[in-house]
Amino acid sequence: MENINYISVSFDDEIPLLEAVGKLKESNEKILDVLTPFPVHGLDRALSMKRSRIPLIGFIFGAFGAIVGFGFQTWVFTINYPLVFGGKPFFSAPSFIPITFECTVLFAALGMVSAMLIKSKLKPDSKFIPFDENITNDKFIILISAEDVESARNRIKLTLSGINIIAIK
Amino acid sequence: MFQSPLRIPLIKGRKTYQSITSDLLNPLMNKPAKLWYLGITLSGTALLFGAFMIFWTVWQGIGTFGENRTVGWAWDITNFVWWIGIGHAGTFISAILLLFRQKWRTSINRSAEAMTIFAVICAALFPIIHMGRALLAFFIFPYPNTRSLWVNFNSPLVWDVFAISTYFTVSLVFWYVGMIPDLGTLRDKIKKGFKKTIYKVLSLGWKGSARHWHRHEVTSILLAALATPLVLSVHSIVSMDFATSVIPGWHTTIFPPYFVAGAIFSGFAMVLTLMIITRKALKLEEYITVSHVENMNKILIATGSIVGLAYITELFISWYSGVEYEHFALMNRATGPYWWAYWIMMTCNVISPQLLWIKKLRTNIIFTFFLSIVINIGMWFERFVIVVTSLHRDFLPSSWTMYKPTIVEVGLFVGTLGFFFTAFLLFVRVFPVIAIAEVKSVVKTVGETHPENL
Amino acid sequence: MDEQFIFRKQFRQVLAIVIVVGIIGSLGAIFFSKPGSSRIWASILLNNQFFLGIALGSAFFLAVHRIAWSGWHTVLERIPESMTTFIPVAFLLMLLVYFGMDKIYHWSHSSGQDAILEGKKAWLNIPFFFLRLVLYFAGWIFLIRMMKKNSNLLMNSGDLKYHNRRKLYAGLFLVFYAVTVSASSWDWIMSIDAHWYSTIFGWYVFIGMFVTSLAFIILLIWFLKRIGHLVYIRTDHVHDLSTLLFAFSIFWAYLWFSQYLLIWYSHIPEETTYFLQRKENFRIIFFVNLGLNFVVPFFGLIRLKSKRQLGVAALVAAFVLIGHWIDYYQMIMPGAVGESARIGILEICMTISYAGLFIYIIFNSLASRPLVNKNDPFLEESLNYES
Amino acid sequence: MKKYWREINSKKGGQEDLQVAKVRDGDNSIFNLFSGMKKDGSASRRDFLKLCGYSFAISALASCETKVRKAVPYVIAPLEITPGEANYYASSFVNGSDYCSIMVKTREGRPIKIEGNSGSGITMGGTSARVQASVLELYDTNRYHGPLKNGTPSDWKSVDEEISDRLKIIMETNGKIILITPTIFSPSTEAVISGFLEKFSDAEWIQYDAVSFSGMLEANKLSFGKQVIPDYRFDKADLIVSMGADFLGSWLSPVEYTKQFSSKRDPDKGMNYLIQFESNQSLTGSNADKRIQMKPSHETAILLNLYKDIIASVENREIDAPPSPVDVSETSKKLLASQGKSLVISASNDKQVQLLVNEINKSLGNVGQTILFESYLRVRKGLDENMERLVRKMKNSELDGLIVWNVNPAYTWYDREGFIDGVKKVGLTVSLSCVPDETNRLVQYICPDHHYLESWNDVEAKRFKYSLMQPVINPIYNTRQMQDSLMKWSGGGVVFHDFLKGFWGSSFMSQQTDYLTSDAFFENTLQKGVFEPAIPKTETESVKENIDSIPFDAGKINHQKSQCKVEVVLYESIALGEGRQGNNPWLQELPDPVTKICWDNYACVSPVHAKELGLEDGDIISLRSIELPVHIQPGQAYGTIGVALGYGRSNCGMVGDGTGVDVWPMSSLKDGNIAYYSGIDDIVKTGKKYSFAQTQTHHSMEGRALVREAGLKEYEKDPVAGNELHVHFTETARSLYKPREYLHHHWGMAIDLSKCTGCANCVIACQAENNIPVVGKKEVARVHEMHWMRIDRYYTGSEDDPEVVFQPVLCQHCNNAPCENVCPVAATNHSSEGLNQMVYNRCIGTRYCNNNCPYKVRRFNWFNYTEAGTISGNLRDSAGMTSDLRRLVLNPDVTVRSQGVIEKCSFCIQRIQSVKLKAKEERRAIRDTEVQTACSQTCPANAITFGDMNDAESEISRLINSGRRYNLLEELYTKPAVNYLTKIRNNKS
Repeated sequence: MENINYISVSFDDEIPLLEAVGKLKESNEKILDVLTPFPVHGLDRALSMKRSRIPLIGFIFGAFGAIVGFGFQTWVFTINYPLVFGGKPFFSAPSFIPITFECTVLFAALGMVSAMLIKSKLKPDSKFIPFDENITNDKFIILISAEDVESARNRIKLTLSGINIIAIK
Repeated sequence: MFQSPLRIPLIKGRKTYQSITSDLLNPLMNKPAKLWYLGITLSGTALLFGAFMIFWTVWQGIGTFGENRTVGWAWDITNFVWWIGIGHAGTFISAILLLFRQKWRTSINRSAEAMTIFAVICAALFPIIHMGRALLAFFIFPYPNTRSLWVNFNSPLVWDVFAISTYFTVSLVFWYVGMIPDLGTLRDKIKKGFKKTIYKVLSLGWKGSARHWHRHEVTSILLAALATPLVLSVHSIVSMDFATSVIPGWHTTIFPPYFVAGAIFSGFAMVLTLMIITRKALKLEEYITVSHVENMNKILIATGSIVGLAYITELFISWYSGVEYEHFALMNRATGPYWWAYWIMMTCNVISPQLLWIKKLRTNIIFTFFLSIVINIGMWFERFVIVVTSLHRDFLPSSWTMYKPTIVEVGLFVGTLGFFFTAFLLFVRVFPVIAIAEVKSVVKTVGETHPENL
Repeated sequence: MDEQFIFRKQFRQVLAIVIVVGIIGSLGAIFFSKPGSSRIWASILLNNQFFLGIALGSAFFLAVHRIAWSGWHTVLERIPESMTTFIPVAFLLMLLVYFGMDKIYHWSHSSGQDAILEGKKAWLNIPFFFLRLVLYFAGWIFLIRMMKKNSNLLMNSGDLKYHNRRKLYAGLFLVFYAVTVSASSWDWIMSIDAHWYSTIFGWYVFIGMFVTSLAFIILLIWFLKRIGHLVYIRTDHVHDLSTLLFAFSIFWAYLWFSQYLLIWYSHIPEETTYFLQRKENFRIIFFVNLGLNFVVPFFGLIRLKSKRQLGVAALVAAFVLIGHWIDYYQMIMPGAVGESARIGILEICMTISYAGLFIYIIFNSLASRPLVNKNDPFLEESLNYES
Repeated sequence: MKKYWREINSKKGGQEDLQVAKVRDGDNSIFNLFSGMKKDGSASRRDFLKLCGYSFAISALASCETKVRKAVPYVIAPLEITPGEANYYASSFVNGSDYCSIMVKTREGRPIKIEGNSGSGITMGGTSARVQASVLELYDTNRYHGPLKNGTPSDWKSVDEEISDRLKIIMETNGKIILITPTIFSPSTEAVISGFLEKFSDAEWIQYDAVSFSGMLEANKLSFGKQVIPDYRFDKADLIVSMGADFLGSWLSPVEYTKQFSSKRDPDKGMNYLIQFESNQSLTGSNADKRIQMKPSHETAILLNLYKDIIASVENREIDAPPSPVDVSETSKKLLASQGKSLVISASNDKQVQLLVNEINKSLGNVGQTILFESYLRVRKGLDENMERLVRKMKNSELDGLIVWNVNPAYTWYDREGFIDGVKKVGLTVSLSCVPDETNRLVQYICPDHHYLESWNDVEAKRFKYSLMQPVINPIYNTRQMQDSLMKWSGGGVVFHDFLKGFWGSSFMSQQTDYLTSDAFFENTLQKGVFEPAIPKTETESVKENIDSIPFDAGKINHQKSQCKVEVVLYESIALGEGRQGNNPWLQELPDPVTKICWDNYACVSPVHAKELGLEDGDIISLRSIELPVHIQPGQAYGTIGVALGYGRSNCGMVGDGTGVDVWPMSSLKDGNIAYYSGIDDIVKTGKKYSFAQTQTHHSMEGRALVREAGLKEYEKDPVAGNELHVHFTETARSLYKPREYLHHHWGMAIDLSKCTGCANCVIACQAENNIPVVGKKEVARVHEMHWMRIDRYYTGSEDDPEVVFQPVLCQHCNNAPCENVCPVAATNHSSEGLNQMVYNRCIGTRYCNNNCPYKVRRFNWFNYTEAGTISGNLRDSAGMTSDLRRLVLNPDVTVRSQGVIEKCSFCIQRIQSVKLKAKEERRAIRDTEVQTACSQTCPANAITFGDMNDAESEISRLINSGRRYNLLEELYTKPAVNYLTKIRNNKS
């Protein structure tokens, strides 16, 4: 963020925050990010965020898991090393279902979580410095992109007049 | 979001986001109380006792158990199923209640999930330790080896391996993912030092960005959607350890859903036991309120009744089937030499939860605590009844025999209890027991007197 | 909020025609193709069970939502409430089965040679069978009536004590229903294959009932919305209904699989005979059942988008309804009719007339009161519901 | 065809060629089994299981080989030994009066298994549990390791010198020497002994039988003019009335009698009828068609009544008889109906009783029909009066020298104090016994004999039925054959082997015409094991001439009943008999066929009696100050208490010492003969409790169709009588998936419950064949016993007079095996020949398979019983089975299982494989019955048939097509390869 000029507006509650987001959107301000201590209901809609594609990733991974699970068992039992157990057929499909299911879930879960972490660039980082230590406590911050910080600050102040703001920086 | 006026607030007291943070981080920031030291000493001792019994079992052989030619499984698998059952409440609370949008779950899901993870570890110990050659337990994984031999995918024990490891992984991931924002809070609250570094690493650079929250929420809800059938599948598969057999009393088709209900039942009982202590010890009465207890009690009635219904179904069908072995097996449970176990099970699991229909009792914390322990005992006996009384008298009367536990088996069980409580006591010192961010997100709808909600 | 459904004359006429055509078609099929009396009686039982199941499932839907303090469903609760009005009619139709007992239930006329049937005599005998049947219906009708009555009282007075009383009856209904749904399914369906038994059977039938009622609710909402009613039922409500349909279809598949796997695995002849018969003589039905009841709702509703589209949900619901009719078909026919069972004009026409009657009764009930209970304490929450 | 071998050590050139020529190259090695290997030598994966099985076998083999060298040094490798292949040597088992003609299986020079010799006209290939177990005694570490003098080890030279000197002194001073042996029925040994007696002219020889038949011998002398035990022919009798004689279990020659008896238990070929009068629920009584309970003191009265009825009918003569305690009219009616085809026997040692029995048999015309004398039984010759006289003499210090061999009067003689006192007064006491016992403790010199597997000898158990005994291993310890000792002391220069050969040349050569030289005759007899010449005409007539001339007066018979309320009845248990083999852990751990208790004896009390006395199972009572635990035994006659002899040894070794209670002191001398029952007045409850090692604790079938039975009458009308369920199941049961086909062999077994007597021989045979560990009493009590084969015994009917059924249960090798499905690691699966396989080194011990086995035939290694465990220092070997020496008995073809794995019956796969290999080598198909499992081979009743069910011509195929065939728990559709044939009881005659 060092290279980008921006303005941060902080709030102590999500209601003014949502209001502010709405207003900023109306006035075509470019919101870089909104930082909140908890998931604020309606914020994604207010920011007109596109729905994440994580479900699709989950589905693909799950389907892959199912194919791997079922396929592997089938391969082992019919091609690689067929053994007779209790007179059952080599391709004893009902027996394969539980493991197939578990593989599906495991692949889908790990796939989705990895996707989430990768997409959000979340990684173990001992040097990480938070934007504001109170974001994870009780502070809500909007970061707005601004070419000219000074004029933008005034413009935004004007836009957000009447909304309970803690600070604009 | 609009709430019907009939609903009782779930979070008591005048809470701000600030005060929520400090309330919930309190137990981590201060020095532990005397009670905590007492607890960890007791549970640590039990853990060491159990560890010695593990050593003894592996060294001497399974002959140290009271099991025999006819009763090949007893306390070991009873404990396994009991623990895995307990391990179901966490995911049930996190996942199914999340899907059903039960907001009261936010106060208990974190510790319930932690409980799940510890319980699954306890559970996973038993299938390993009950093996005659525990040191070769890795044979059970389908890994490529020089003999090109895989495992038997027909075996419910292999399903168990997949189910439990998947369940453990997904629960752990779910727990961890849910905890990332709170770890961020911890990171920001702790000023410096080694601890801060640890939390820095663990919180994966969480910054609270709206986009992150969006992905986090989507992932959480999808994990919940995946974990729901997973919960069902795990105990169903555990039940199939028995139900796929031909042994009367084991082989019955109702087992999968009935085990799941039983697991949730016992899991909630254990959550109640733990939460009632925790809320008192960590002074979280405003977050874990009587309404939480009452809600959980309602689930106890529901699942307890389902379990009761299953017992009766089994009993009736055993008669209805007209199969002498089936009929005998169930009669033997109720009236045979282990009748007492059966009736302990019936009393604790079916009769005692019915008391919760009375509102006074289900909102009484002391009574609930007592009842939760009764149910824990009852559910242990349920598994004992299923495992032992079915085996000890099966098809050929020539093989009928009795089973008596030994000190080693008792020791293993005590040891896992020790581990469970030790782990939980450590957990409350290291991680926030209540999901801070989630409580914040619902405090306005379910809180009592949030300044903005007045 | 006093929106009223009007059961217009055209509707009544159309439905009457449907019923009559169905009856005529059935009679025609009986006279011309001589299907054998066990097929006729089994069809009657099948349709009784199917439509009764939808009605009972909706009563369960109501009861469980009420007792769980659910808020979201309040706007649509009139629909399942009117669906339950079919139960008294189902009672009368079920009594008809008396005349076909020996055609369906071979235990009812066993000669005493069969040791296993002799052992079950205490349970499986005609007087006790009908005594139980009357008891089940008496309990259902009474408890559902009380729930509905208190609903009406609440609507008219706004007194919350009726809400609480309604909840109490919901609890009582759930307890009674939990026991009777299993017992009735053993009586009416499982005892057709009188030697066979499966402990999960009652729960399997119960989930089938619940799924069919969910599907029917969705279809009704779709229909009512199409003719301009129920504007306040929004995507969020549809989403939840579809999610329930999706989830319980999977749950149904889970129970189906549990039963099949355990029997397939243990491979004990007294149990496998059930699936042998179905897999050998009803092979297509066996797989269509799985396809319509699991594959279609699973893939049809797995996407968030499709869950939120009423049209898609209704289409899936229609398939699921057919699927569960087939599910009952494969439960009942192999035992009652045997290899000669088929889905012919008789079965189709009879189902059409039953469906006509069923819808007629529902619409009649729907028209009798406003479509929304304006005094429900959860109404506001439901109207503002976001999923 | 079995290879019949000569002795190991004789290496005369050329003789080896007689043996089947063997190819010594790779063709014959077990590696040939891996013919599935690809050309380039890489193994296909399917060979894996073969490999793991055999790699274990090979390693076991290799480890054993080094040990074998200690015993048989291969300085020059003997030609006839191929490592990995078994050699069989014909020999004879003799222990006391127990006799069996056997084939000894040796591997790399170690005897590891005893099989019956089917060439024998006496035992006909059968064995008994005691015979099977005897191989273990060879490796008993408690045997004498060398000569002892006053308890300290000595050497042969000095011992010989001292004894010779002292004998010489005794001879010179006209002192009296006595030699006590059990009945000697070896002609050559008899010759050696008479040589000895000749040398020491004042020496006397007493044959002493601990379980005495002297009453019978005396009676026979009076009745038949011959003091011998006749040749009973159960195969010729349609009706058998047995007065307490457990002839299927322990009476005289049980193997022979079981063979004969069971040959008449085939419902398709007509069945005999057995009436058993007895007090204890014996094995024979359990197989009786009619069992009548009696007190032993009532026997005379009962026989008198029988005699009265018979005489009245046959001779039209009335005699006086006391009122009969039980109704005998039916028995006498039946006897009269089968004159000349019946057989009455009694186990009593009372001369009067035996006289009566003889008269009854005579009147019925059975003598010459079912009771023959030309080939009379020679295994019991001891007269109690001789022993009584001896003890008197010893006590009076009239004796200067005492030599004992293989008898143990200090334990078995009723007046043991008298005997012990007496021994102390004898100047020179020498024992020639092989194993320690209570008598040997008293003697000065112990000059230990070889074990019979190390010995040369010949046997004539029945007149004109000879067999040879040959060593199959070099002596393990520094021992010497008893005959050599005697010959040495009497100054003879030859060794016994040469003596024997010479003796045969001179005595028996003339009885045959097949061989021209005595060497060829001897060598060939050695290979066959037996020599049974035609009986000379003169012998067959001798008895008949004088039986009619012997007068008999029934009036003189004393029929006084005992006045005591309770009578204690002593009996020989199936496993231990009189206790000679007390240090044999296999026998100690063999559950009694009827009570199912092992490692103990106990007081059997009838249920009614127990209720009256307020006794429960395990209560300790005191009978004449002998404390015994109570076992409530259904079928025990009211007012009698049955106790087994042979327990409570105090000097037999680590296994036998202190197991059970010694009840020999309860025997007494009555009318000159030992009586094995005695009246007592009081049963004293001690209040103490005892717990048994009992392998079956539930005795009712609970109405389940496990053992299916029918009467002969019903069977003859309908061959599926009693088996209707099987018909029902085969009609209705269908598979949900395609049943697997077995393209080549499909091994199966049929067990005929009509023939099975429950003798438990198969249990030991299986234990010996398959290296099954002994777990000890404590472990058995914890239900940890390891036997792969067990015999389920159920009572039906009332508790006081039950019918008994036996059902051998082993792994059923189900086609749809529930155990295979659930093993997580694929350690148990199905072979292409229908075997349920168990791969020990893959097993991780979850015991899931065992839980899911409806037959509960799987066994788990709860502890490290075999030294094959993975952790050192945790061995649980209470019976010393893992000592280096004892381990020599292990079968190298069978893996020794480690701690923590499941094991179970394998259908003796090692035998199947070796037969397959042989057939492959000879480029032919396997012949029917060529493959025999250990149990099927050894069954004296021929109740077990093993074979290929795919072979339509095979015996097994015939049996499984019989209407009597059913499968255990067939309603589960496990489709076992083990089939049972319904038990048909004779309710006809």
